[in-house]
Amino acid sequence: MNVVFLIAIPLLAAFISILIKKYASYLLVAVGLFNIAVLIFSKNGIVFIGGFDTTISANLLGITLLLDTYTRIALWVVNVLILVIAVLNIKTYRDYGSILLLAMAGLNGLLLTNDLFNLFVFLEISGIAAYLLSTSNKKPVSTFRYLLYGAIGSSLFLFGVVILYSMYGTLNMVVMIREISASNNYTEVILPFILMFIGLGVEAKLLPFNAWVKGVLGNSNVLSGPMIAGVYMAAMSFVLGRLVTNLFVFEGTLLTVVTLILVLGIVVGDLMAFSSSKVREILLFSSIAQSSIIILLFVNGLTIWAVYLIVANALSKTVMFLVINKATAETENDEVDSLKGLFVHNNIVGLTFTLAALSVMGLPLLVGFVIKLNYLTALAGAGQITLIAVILLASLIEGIYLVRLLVKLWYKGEKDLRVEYHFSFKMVFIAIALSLLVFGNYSTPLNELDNSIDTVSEVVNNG
Amino acid sequence: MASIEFLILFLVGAGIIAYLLTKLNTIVGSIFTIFTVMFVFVSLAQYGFGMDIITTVKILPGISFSQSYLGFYFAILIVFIYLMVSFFHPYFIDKYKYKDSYNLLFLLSLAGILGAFYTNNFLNLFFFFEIIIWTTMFLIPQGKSKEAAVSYFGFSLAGSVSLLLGVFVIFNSTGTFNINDSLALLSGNSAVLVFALFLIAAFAKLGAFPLHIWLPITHGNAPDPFSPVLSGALVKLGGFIAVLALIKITPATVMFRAMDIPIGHYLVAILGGLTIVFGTLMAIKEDDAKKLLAYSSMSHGGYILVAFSILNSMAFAGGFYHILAHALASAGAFMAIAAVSRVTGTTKIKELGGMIHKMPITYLAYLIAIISMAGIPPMGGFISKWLIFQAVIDKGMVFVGVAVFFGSVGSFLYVFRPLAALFLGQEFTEYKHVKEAPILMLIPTFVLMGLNIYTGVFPAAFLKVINNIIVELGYTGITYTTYVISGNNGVLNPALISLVFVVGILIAFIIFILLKKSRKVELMDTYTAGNFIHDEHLFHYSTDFYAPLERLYEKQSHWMTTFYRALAEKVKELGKLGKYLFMSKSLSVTLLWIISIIIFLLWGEVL
Amino acid sequence: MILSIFIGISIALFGFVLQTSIGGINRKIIGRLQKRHGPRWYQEFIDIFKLLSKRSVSHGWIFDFGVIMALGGIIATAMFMPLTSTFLAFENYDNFFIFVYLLAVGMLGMAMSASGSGNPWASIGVMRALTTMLAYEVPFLIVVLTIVNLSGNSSLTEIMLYQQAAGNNIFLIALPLGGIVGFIALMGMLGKKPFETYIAPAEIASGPMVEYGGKQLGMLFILHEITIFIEVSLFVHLFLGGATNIFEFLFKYFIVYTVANLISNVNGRFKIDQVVKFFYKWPLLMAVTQAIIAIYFGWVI
Amino acid sequence: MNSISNLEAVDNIINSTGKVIKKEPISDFQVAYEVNKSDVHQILTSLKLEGWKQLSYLSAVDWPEENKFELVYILLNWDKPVYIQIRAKIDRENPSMNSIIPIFPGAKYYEREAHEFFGIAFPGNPDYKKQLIMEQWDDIPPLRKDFDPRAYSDRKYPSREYPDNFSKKDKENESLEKQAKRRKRARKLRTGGEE
Amino acid sequence: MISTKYTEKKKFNKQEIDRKWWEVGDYFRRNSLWLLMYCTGCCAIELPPSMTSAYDMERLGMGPMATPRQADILLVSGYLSLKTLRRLIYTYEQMSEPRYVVALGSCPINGGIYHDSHPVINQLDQYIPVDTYVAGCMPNPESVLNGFVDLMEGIKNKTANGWKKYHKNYDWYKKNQFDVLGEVVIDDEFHQ
Repeated sequence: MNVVFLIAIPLLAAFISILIKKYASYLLVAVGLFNIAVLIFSKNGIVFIGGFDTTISANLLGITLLLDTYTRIALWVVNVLILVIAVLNIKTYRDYGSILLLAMAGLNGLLLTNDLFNLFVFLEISGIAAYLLSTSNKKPVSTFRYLLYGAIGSSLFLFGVVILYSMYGTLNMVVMIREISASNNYTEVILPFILMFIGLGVEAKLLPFNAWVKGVLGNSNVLSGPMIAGVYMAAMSFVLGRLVTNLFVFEGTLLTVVTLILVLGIVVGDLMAFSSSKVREILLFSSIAQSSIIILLFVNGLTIWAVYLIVANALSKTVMFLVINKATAETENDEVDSLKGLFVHNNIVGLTFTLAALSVMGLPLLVGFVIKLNYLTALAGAGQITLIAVILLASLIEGIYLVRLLVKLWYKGEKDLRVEYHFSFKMVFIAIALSLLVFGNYSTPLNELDNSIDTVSEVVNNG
Repeated sequence: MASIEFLILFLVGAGIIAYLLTKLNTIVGSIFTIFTVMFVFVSLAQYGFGMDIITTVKILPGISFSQSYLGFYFAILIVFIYLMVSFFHPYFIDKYKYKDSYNLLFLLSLAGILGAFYTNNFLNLFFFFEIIIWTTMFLIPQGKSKEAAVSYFGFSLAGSVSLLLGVFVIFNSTGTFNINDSLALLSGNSAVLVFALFLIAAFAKLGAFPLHIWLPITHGNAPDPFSPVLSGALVKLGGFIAVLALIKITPATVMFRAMDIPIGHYLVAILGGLTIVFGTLMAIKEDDAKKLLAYSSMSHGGYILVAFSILNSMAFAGGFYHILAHALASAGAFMAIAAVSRVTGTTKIKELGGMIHKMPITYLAYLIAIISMAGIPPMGGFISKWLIFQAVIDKGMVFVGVAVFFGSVGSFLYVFRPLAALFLGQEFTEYKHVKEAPILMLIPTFVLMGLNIYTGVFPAAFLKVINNIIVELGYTGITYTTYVISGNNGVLNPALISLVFVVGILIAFIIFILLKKSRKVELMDTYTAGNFIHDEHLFHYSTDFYAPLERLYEKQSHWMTTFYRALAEKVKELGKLGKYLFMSKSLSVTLLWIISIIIFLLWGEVL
Repeated sequence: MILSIFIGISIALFGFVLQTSIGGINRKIIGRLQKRHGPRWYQEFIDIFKLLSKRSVSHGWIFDFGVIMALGGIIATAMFMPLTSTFLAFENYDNFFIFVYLLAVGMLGMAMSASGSGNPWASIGVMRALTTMLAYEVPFLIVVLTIVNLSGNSSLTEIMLYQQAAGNNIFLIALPLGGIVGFIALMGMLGKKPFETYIAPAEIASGPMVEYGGKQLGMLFILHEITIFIEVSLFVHLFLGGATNIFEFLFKYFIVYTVANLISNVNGRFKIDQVVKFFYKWPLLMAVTQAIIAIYFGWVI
Repeated sequence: MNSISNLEAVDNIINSTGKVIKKEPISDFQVAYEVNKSDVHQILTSLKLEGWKQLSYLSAVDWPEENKFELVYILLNWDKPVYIQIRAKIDRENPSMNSIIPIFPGAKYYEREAHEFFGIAFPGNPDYKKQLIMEQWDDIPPLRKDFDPRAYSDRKYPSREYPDNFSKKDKENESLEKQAKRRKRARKLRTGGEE
Repeated sequence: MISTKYTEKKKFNKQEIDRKWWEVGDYFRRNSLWLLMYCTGCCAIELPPSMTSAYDMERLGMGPMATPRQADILLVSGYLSLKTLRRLIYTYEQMSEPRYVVALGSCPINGGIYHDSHPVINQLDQYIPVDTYVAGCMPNPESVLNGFVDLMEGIKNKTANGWKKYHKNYDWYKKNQFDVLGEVVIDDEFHQ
């Protein structure tokens, strides 16, 4: 099947759903399932649309879609998670069906496209969907600020693209990669690269550019929390990762600055989480640190472990945000102390939350540990002892505040807290926790995927 | 033949079964746990001494095992402590909040321990360490304080993070994760770095100064039957890492000629000495019996550090023997306190008194444990302290000597305090109804009592194992015969001492029995300068026992706690600063960041 | 072995008789010092036998057991004590640390028994005794560390022989600072007066011994005499070069004990925290200085 | 300020709060006022407010002829050198005086003592009936003047019986006795036979 | 059948041996008398001179002791009020046997100058057995020491057996105590 459907059908459905608002959510589920079917049956390769030249080297302006293993993983994560979130919220947030469809279309496009300008377009589409999603928080000011930040980010990105276009006369990524490596003029591309990096960094929650996060995620709910912290973060990290690994050339000062930004993001993110007393803030700051680690791995060329980290992180953060947001919806307060004893009556939920948290901390028997150990090994192989030290220091802080959180949630405070979790929630939690647990103990498939990703990136480079 | 892989998988499987059984009935689950641990202990003891354990791996991916005397020594000791403690479970688990998972986590942590001591790969070692940490981390908050778990986890994590960093430094410079190969290849500056990093890990796990404050908090607040495991077993993980760092790495640093010790090792010995002094002083001050014993564990950790940092086989023998003796003694003492706590519900010394009249066997267990802890013959602690003293004196380490002797004498003070105030003294009316611990709890008590004495009277059997380790580490073993240990500057015959001691007791007993029989009087019928006192609480000296001594260092005793509290506060403030800098509500701040980054970049490269 | 044990028992008995007589003589000397007539020289024997003949009270089994354990431990310790450099019960096994730690058994037994009596004065007394012990042991042990390090052996007879060997001074002269510290520590060990904090009859009703009377007290007196015998002998052997024959030993023993007693009788009593402060100020400093200059610099007279 | 003006100041305070039956200056620094029983609390309160913060003593005097007990409160000022005694007579039959614990909490033990020795009741003092000094006393309060300690002692404590010839003549003392006899005779002669 | 030989040996029977031992014990006891000074009244002022260099009690083997458990002599020095008597009896019963009581001054004998006082008892030997009285108000050190020597004589002659009398006439003593004191052991408000 053609992967174009992944973009076209959700977009179409989004328009249709406006007409039949009542059934929007069911349509969403149907489209989600369809997308998964498309994913199963589609093949890797490049798709050309719009009747442009089909030789990739000559196709300078056309719209091309690239589906390789990397993208496939990303698409799986995004579509499945959106589907799951949609199913979970099918009753509570009926009105957001078309927005989720739009988000699905935008994110799929973002991941699939092989064209820098299209990337910007899809960035905007998915961005709009995200702004709309954040309206469900009922905090208009923070939504507005999110919009402003998004606008800045995408304009910086566009600016970078424009510069690149003016330099190389193409928007096709594959072509451009080849051009850049051919010209080998590093100083010229610093400006566009840093602009694009910052532009995407705003969306991927990299540290100095992400002031919107606190307002949006700090007040998130069952829908917007997992969507923005889980799905959007995963997608943006994938996109940024793709650009970082394939397009950007980080050398010299640029590398230093980017590494510094990321290191700052890791450390300060965890420090901020340590100093927070609100559960949602703790989670969001922790995810800031995580996304910095992910991009750091991309920068250091550890694509495969970055990908796994994205997936594992998206899954665990989805669970954690769902659990906490559901509870805060009832207590209307997300101070840690007011959520004391949350798991006393919800043992299963507590267990899954704990497993997710342990996975984030990187404790053994869970997938987080395997990933952490592997990327650290790879970093050590590359001789990056300082980076290891920073990551470990951050993980120390992270471990402390997460355990503090866990202990408080497991043991009763003064008052008895009862939060009802729907059966579907529990099923999702258990599924995710089991997958974290299973892959934590049985990591052979991960190692196998490792090899296939490497080959694909070679394909891209060779055309 | 027992395969280590099988044992680990067996423990994991049994853990899950124990979870289900405990859910049905706590007693059944706990008894199943006892048998599980017993099976593991028996198989280890059967095959381990002869290094006959199969180490091939069939199922577990990416994990490899090998056996060494060093690992076996630690493993068998810790499994033994686990076995002893598991006898307490049927009587305690019902008290805890999440009792179903107690046995599961208990067995899982044991699996982690087996793996940790039998693996030959640093990454696996880290893997098993982390398993131990998080399984035990969930056991601890079931006790009195929830914050204890955070403190325990924080310091343990700091330790294992440091360990991991050290591992990667090793990998970076040698290219292998194999423990023996990589440590052999290590040299130069990276060796010093790894030495330091491993020592941080060891200090954190041992609870040595200055990474000690988690120890009393955790041990004092952990569930009663888990405190002996923490103190007798888990702290010894630090000893294991210390062995790796101090003996196996031994970076070539400047030597102290007068003492023939590398400067790094001397610093460790000094820190060990500080640990001893600090632990002793704090233990003297402490009012909670369990916290007191926790501080004593800290001070004994200092002895272990001192022993391993004096690079000769005498000291190593002392260190290893001390690990054994202290594990037995502290397990015995903690278990006695746990037995008291079970019937009285408190471990505060000032709330207890006269328990000997109701629990004489528990009292004896505690007495023998503390005699060993204080290093008095004829118990195991004496042998190890004697060996360590020999080494310290032989090297002429004066300042370490001050600490070592101070700790040795100070230990009389602190171990005596629970003895006097908790077991002896006036019998409180509120505890008149309590009974001696049930028979199942007395089994480990008796076993530990016996072993504490046996280690002190016939050390040869244990010295044989220890000599194997020392030879394995590349040093010559110490000389000993069945009865006599020869040190650098003297010989010791523990059996003779015990014999003479028995003769002395016999003579005293004969004198006693020949004389007129005493008139039995009530405890309250004591000299009161003629006043009539009817309330035994007024007549029981237990609060601020060493008040005149405590007064001398009252102000200084809070320094470390204050330091760590301030550190946590500072970290929080840094986080707040981060929030202020990067999470401001104003868009312009973000823009400022973006622009300054771009300008900085362009300034350097383009403009 | 049996013979050795009998020799050991007779050494303990000898120590008891010796110290009890010398203690009596010292009471007489002190009496004369205070312009009194003083008691008979065998008064201490009379006291002890009188106590043994009385009918005492008992506060339970731990009260009795502690006394037996204490006396047993002390007798065992005394059995290891060499009298001269050649006369001792167990050849080679007169390790210094045996004395320090077996003495502690006696201390522990007595402390246990005292606390078992249920009298708070007893616990306070024990507390003070242990605190005093914490004070004097460390400087003393540092000096011993120096001695053992220099002589290369921790066996008492070997240390004696080292001092008696040609060219070596006795350690009181060889290590003057250490000798002073050793003597001060000996005063603390003996519970002599500036450091007599834990008996303090007027203050805490004789401390640990508050509840004892009759045979238990008598046994504690025996214990006390043997303890003093051990401590003074330790000083004689460690610092005064021991003895080659029994008369030399008796002479040195008498001198040491009498000097300690005389100093004791012209002093007042420290408070307990003053004791600790005192020992951790000058004696410890002197001991460490002595150890450093003797071990690292090799400056031994 | 000298003590005279102090005394005047005291006069003013006491006269303004209650009626003085009799004023008796004891010395330059001490003055006694006899007041009505009902005025005592008022006067003590105002004196306390004026600086006589310490109740030094509280006792009683037995006047059997008048059939009265006289309660004496002695107050001390830490700033002015004047002791003040406040005296009040109360009935001897069923003696009772309201407690001054609300004013001087320290009076608790004085009142208990007074009850023990004189049998005065102090309603308002929760445990004035508890014995303070005498343990298990079994007679009328001992400081009442109608209590005869000698009779009590004779009744309660067996006294030693001495035989008539108990006191032996001491040879050495005979001269002294003679001397005493001589003196006695001389006095008899001097005074004319009166003892 | 009891053989004649056996009966002949009877002069070394248990009682006889006990008596012999007892006499040996008496020698030690009378030469080492330790005092528990119950300084109830003014006579206590006479003790310092009798202890210090002028009269030197220690040459007789006597000395002060801190607690009743250790002491042999309960030294009552002066008048006894009812309150004191209670504590005195309590202390006396805590002493190890054999125990002796020495009373100084005239007050314990017949009340002395306090013979008509309501809280002061007149005759100590009604309540606990007194082995030696030293009369005088106050007795001077010579008489104090003389009293002790008398006690030693008494021990030697087995006349100082007040503690035996106390056991034998326990009910009588208890009755006397009860008559004047009510209960001996009472609740003391300030030591609760």
